[in-house]
Amino acid sequence: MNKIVKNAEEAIRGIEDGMTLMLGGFGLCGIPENCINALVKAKTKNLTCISNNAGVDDFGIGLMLQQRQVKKMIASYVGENAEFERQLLSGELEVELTPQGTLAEKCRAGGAGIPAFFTATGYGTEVAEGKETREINGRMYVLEESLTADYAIVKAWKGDRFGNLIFKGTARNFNPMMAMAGRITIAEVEILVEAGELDPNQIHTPGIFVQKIFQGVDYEKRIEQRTVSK
Amino acid sequence: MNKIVKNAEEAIRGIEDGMTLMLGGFGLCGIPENCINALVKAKTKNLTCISNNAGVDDFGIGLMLQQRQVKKMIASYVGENAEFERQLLSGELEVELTPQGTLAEKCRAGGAGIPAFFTATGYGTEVAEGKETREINGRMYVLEESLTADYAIVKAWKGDRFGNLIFKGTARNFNPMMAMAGRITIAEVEILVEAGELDPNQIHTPGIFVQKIFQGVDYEKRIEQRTVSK
Amino acid sequence: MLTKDQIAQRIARELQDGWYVNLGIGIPTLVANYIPDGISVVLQSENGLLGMGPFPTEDQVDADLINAGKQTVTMLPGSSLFSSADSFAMIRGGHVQLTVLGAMEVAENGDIANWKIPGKMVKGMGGAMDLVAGTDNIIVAMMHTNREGESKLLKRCSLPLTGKNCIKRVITDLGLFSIEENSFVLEELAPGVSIEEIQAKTEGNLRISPNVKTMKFD
Amino acid sequence: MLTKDQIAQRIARELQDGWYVNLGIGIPTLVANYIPDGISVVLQSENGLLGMGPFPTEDQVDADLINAGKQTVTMLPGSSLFSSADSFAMIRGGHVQLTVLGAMEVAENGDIANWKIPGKMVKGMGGAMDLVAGTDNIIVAMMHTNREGESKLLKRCSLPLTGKNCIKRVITDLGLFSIEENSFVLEELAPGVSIEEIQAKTEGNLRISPNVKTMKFD
Repeated sequence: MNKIVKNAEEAIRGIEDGMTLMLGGFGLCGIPENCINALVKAKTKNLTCISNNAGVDDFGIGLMLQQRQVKKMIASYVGENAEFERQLLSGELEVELTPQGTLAEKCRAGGAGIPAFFTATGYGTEVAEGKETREINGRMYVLEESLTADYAIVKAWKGDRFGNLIFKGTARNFNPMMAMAGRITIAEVEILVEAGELDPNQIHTPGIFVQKIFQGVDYEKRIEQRTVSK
Repeated sequence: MNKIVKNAEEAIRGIEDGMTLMLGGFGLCGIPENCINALVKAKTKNLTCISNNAGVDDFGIGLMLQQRQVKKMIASYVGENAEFERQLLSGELEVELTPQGTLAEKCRAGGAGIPAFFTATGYGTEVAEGKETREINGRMYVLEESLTADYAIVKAWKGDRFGNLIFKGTARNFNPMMAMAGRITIAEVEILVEAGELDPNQIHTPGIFVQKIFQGVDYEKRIEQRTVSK
Repeated sequence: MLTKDQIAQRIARELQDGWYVNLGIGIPTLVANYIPDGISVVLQSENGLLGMGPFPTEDQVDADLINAGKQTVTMLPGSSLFSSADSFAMIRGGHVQLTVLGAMEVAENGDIANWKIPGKMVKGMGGAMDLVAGTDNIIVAMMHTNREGESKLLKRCSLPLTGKNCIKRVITDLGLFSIEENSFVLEELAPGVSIEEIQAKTEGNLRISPNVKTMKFD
Repeated sequence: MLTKDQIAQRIARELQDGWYVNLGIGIPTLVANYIPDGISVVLQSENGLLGMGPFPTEDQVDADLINAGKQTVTMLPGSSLFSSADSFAMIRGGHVQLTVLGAMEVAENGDIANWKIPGKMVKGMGGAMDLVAGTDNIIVAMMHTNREGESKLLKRCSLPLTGKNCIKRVITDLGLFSIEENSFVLEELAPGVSIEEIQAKTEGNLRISPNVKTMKFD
């Protein structure tokens, strides 16, 4: 068993126009920089992207938006991106806003074989419009359906050739659930190690959820709000 | 903030007759030995116990069954226990058998504020009797409700005074989800360390789910099927 | 009238030892600066961190460690890191004892609107809908009126809702209010603010608590 | 007639490199002994382990490392440990490529019964219902007849079901069968077994594959 591919270009082979992708990350933290750059080069079009955010104008998913590769975004927060705003207001881009916790749970559910679940989040708001609601134990809930994707693309700190992953800091965020929900999951890692080097007890994403893995290069890891105390 | 209590006796103070308890463990692996022994001493009665298994005649939950402290068991597998069988056949004990994956998910859902979810598990079997079923994307599913407990009692390898927990090997099993689902969660650990000694990136159960913690004593860790190769 | 820091200071007095607290962006973030002596709380950042510490020094900055406002942060001893699914399991499951967040409008029935202005660019609700649905104890911190001087404490929210019937307490630059039986109940006045001013600036049904008092600050 | 080891050996030939496999208790466990050269599979133990290795030596025994049959086991390089919820997320989510398990009865429509005999002490279904509902590719390994000599390949299961319409392949001591269009289709015969014997011992609808052949073992 060897899931290692050479680089991002090889990893994204198979991603076609019109597919649905999940992309890990929160803001610019923990995003799969190498694969995004490869998708930008590949010019794959009409993509539906599921990601908590949509990057900024010149980094992350923003780079794909600049090239109009994205037909639809499913996200919880899409500020900080002027080109995104332009495409949305002009009708070139479709957006489905989903509460952050519901989005995370929809991905986990998709990976875990749970087609739908009830949550109180969004009850009585426009998020619940057109969805089944139900009273359970005296409280109102909304039925939310799970999400899966043709490809999930995640970024981890360390990984091995079995696809086992360890994330770092808050760069974990949506990556583990999206890894579960991809029909094919690509993991790019900062450090690729031999099988057996990662402590089995410390693995965040077991390799069963990952089909392709490679060590990325030249991580920029841009910081959106560099805030320091004296 | 200090969640440390002295011992199991102090930890279980507050558990009253008729309460619902979750107890971590798979077979005899990863069970909260100290708290079970304290409950046996306290002779708390009419308990509903949610646990994947029911122990063996002279260890684990089996010790509580010997004293007829358990009114009802919610479990996935209850073999290897003669006294259990006797009480069940005589009608002294009520049992609700739940598929193992559904049981795990019902606990997680209870802790995660999800009152109900759909699963294909058990569709067309007696497990689905009396439950709502529904076709979603061409497949039939059963609606399962979540579980919570008055007290969840879990066993971890290491913990700190904030209640952060790290499990070891397959002793993790049901412990993390049950920790989430207890209105009050008690954790007994083999090694209690200072806050800051556990790597934040390696914590399996964040302390927010744990209300009381103590370092257990005299762990027997009995093995049910000691199987060796030459 | 309270300054933003005084609003944060007043909210901080509500904190109890051992609480897990989620502080929203803006005024709520300032609450962390006023945690009373002897009270230890754990700050939750919904992108996956419990035990958030102060902003880092230049040499501590780590791109892999940010808060929900995308600011670089640090971790305190006893911290833990987790996924977004686990983070919102905590929030949705009611394990966070207090959420403090801002709002554009709050209604006398406890409705809150804070994520969308029709006709303007929509940025998204982020985690706000989960936080207001998941936490029992929510304090809304906001200015009493908007830039046009119109009340933000309303009979009914005019903007799209973030959550229904979920807010029980509001603190503004003018005072502290509980929400009970379709009314804002004035519990505490800001120094120098009169009941008449609050009556004039509150559109929603207003009741004055029989025990109303004026806040004190050192 | 196949021995239990030959049943396991035949199943092992179905394994493909890179598969994640869950092996039930009994005959299925033996499959691990016959994994072909050049094929690398990862064994899943539903109590929370991927990469299960052989039984430990005396000095390797660890009470905190058991399989779903509660036997002490070891871990291979590249293993991972996880909770029961994560384990069944893998199973329910269809991430396990093959499940091999035993059964009391299988029906021509793919129903399986393997957890309960009314009137007898019930031990529980454990993870079996999740495994048959979650895995596309399931092989049932069992004796063709019960102790009374009655067929276990039936028109309809008489015992309470574990899963409906989920079994597509059965291997017994007499042969290998696929389940298609409400029939058991005999694909391979055990050495020394005649089609007539299988016809006599199969209660469910039986078809003989036009390509039926006899299994070979070294």
